[in-house]
Amino acid sequence: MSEEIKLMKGNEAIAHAAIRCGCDGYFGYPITPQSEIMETLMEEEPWKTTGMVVLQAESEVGAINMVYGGAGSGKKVMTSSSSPGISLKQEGISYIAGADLPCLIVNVMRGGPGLGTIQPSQADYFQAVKGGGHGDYQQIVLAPASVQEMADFTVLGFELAFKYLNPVMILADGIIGQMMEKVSLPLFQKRMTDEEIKEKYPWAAYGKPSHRKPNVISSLEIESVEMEKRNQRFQAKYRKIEENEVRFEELECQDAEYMLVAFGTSARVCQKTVELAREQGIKLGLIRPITLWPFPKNEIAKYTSQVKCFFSIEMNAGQMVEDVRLAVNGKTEVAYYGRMGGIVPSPDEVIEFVKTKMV
Amino acid sequence: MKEEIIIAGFGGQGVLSMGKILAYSGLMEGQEVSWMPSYGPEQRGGTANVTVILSDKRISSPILNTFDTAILLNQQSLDKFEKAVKPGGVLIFDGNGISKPPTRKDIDIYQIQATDKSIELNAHKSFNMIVLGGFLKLRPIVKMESVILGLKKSLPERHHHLIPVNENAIKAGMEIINKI
Amino acid sequence: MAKIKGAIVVNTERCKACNLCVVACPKDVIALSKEVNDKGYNFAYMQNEDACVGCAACAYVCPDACITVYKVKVEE
Amino acid sequence: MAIQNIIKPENLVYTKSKILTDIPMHYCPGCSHGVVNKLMAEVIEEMGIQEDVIGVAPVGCAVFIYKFLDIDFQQAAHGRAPAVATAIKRLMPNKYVFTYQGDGDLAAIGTAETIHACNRGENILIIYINNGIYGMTGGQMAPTTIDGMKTATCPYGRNNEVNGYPLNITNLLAILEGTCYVTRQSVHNAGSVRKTKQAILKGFKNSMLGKGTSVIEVVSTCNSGWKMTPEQANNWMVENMFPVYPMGDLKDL
Repeated sequence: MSEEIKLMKGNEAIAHAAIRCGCDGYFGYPITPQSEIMETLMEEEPWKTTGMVVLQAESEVGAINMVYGGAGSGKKVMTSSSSPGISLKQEGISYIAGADLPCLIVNVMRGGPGLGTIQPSQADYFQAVKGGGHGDYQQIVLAPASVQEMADFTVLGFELAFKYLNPVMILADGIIGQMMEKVSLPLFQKRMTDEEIKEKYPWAAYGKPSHRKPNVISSLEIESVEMEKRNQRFQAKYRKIEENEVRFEELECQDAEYMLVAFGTSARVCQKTVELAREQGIKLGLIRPITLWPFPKNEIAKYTSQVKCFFSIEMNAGQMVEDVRLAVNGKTEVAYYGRMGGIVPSPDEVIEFVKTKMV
Repeated sequence: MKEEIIIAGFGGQGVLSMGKILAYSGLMEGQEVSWMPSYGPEQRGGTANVTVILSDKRISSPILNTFDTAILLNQQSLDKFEKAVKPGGVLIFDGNGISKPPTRKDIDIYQIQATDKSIELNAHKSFNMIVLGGFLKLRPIVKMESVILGLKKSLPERHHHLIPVNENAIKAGMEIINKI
Repeated sequence: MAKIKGAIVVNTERCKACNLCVVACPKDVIALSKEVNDKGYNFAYMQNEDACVGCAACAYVCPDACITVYKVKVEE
Repeated sequence: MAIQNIIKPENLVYTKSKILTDIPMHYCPGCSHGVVNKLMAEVIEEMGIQEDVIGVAPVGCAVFIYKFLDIDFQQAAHGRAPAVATAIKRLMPNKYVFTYQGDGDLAAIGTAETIHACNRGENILIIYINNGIYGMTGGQMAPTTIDGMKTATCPYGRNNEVNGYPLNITNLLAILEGTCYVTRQSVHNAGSVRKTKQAILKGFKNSMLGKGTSVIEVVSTCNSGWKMTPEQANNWMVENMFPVYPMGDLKDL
């Protein structure tokens, strides 16, 4: 499925993967630490090869609404930003969710709140998995922990977005975006033609032939009774996603007495922590949620009788720990350790914290 | 084999690209590699550093607090990272502009007069390759052929004519590194 | 001599009795009726049929596209 | 001549466009929106472009325009229509794409999207209804509310010191490199309605010529918000709005 192995930044991997997987349009606005995504696209000039549109918008607000417009046309469209810019996009994301549209949104997180720091953080977990915008909606959230996953999840993100007609977010951080690792890029996939889109996505607003009713892309439904029905439909869709799309990775879990739960960069730190712990004879394991929504709650719950304490290791003030606690449901102890404001916890810190909970 | 390296200096010394060439060289040998720069305003004239890991196993954390080798190219970096070298590890520094040389006894400390050498060779831009040569002399974790391939991969085509200059710089570096 | 005769048909259920057609008519053909439609509006009608010349000014200004206009040339 | 003899298909002069649906428009009696919606339908029908046109609906009184025109639509967030239209047109360059926006949508919350879409010269048509008031939310001050005009949020009349000045955004748009056709029209009498229709026709045609953005401001009434009869509102508009927002083409390349 793949070609030559390359060395590139996570941000660059996203750009190359987007071009290769037949993305029709990228709309963005520069912000550190993810600007290489648009820079790479502009350098590659895919409009000359695949016909992909790349546009620097006037703002994040403009960009996400371009994504909304493109998605409503049945096109494969995406945007990317970092925390403060993602806040600005929330209005549009809510509209996209409310109109059953597919799209890919990349958030390469930095430390907040406010303008904060450009250093890596995971403080947008709540925003990504529990809303962000207004209304009862969910977006699928993929948390890459490597450059390879930045490329892979670009492809997967679009697949899931179109499978469920729902926004998908890649929730990465400055480290995953900025670091270089080996990556094998996906094979080239052709962009869909307008005719193929008409056939495959009959809901798209591409111009009304005389034989059908107008396609109206809208999240507006003024009648409460109808709006509730629409919400029930959304909820049914979300339950289906929860049933089918949970993704996670386990490391040294089989005999683990203590279990780390971490995603993205902090999961990489925790891999190292597990290595160190095992060297010291501590039976430590790691569950890495790959989908943050839907959250692998059953997969964590499975270990409640085996594990003496779960540790949610995060680059924030303790956000995912709430979901871990919900999954564990009081059956065993759940502790949180994290750093904030752009500081990444070190494996040594984590192992020292684990030891404080060991009996 | 696993080598965890920090390269630190000031913007313009070619710290990031040295790391990149090293990472590419590892890639050419089929190793697992990661290259994690300090990013942001630091790149624009201030201090810059990059963590490079080469390993024959999957790399866990791409950012580290301790290193097998620290290549420190100004006083600020020396102050910051001397203590981050693992006991028994290697510290390489360029003596140019260093007022407080490293003092640790539990590590191997090497000096490389790369600034002077680059002036002597009239090749300012090869400074970082001289340092790389010094490092590779001590820790031959990648073959010279792989470095040349790595250079080809990491340099844009229009700069490929500079590869022999870089190769010479690497060889020069190998000759001038001295244990303190 | 030829004379232009016109007529309008008002979609009385669409009409909202805004009166703009009454104002627009150069021949004072249209008025609002005493009767009301289902929504309760006193819809427009041709009060003075003979005067209509089918100029369609009423139809142009009608915000609800309620008015259909016909016109015929008649020899006297 | 008996009226039945005049009302015959062969004598038809004017009737509701087929592109206009049978759903009664929700606008207040006498509202200018109705006229402009109707003209959009007529132009789309006459150009035969139903299959190739995508409209972008705003937030405001025209939020439901997609119920009235029998064409594909996307409903945009408040002010964002030009961004939405930008992507649609860029991704489907052979389609006619228009936005339909009020003064709050286009000249307040969506100022950035409007100016930048125009400045990029997106090949879209922007229909801009300027009635100097927020109709949908109950008659609050708009960016285009003229000096002294009373609204729910400037109940003693717009005062420059408190509220700033009326924003003549169309003049601004006309000086941008990206616009090719910028005009200000109205629909208060038969003649002005005909002119506005011609402007819409030109705007649609422009969008296939790669010349840039076409902007048609329609200076309009909101008799409910202005608390007048439709007739009074038309007269008030001519007397008070036209001096601030004068009729005619500002740019036609």
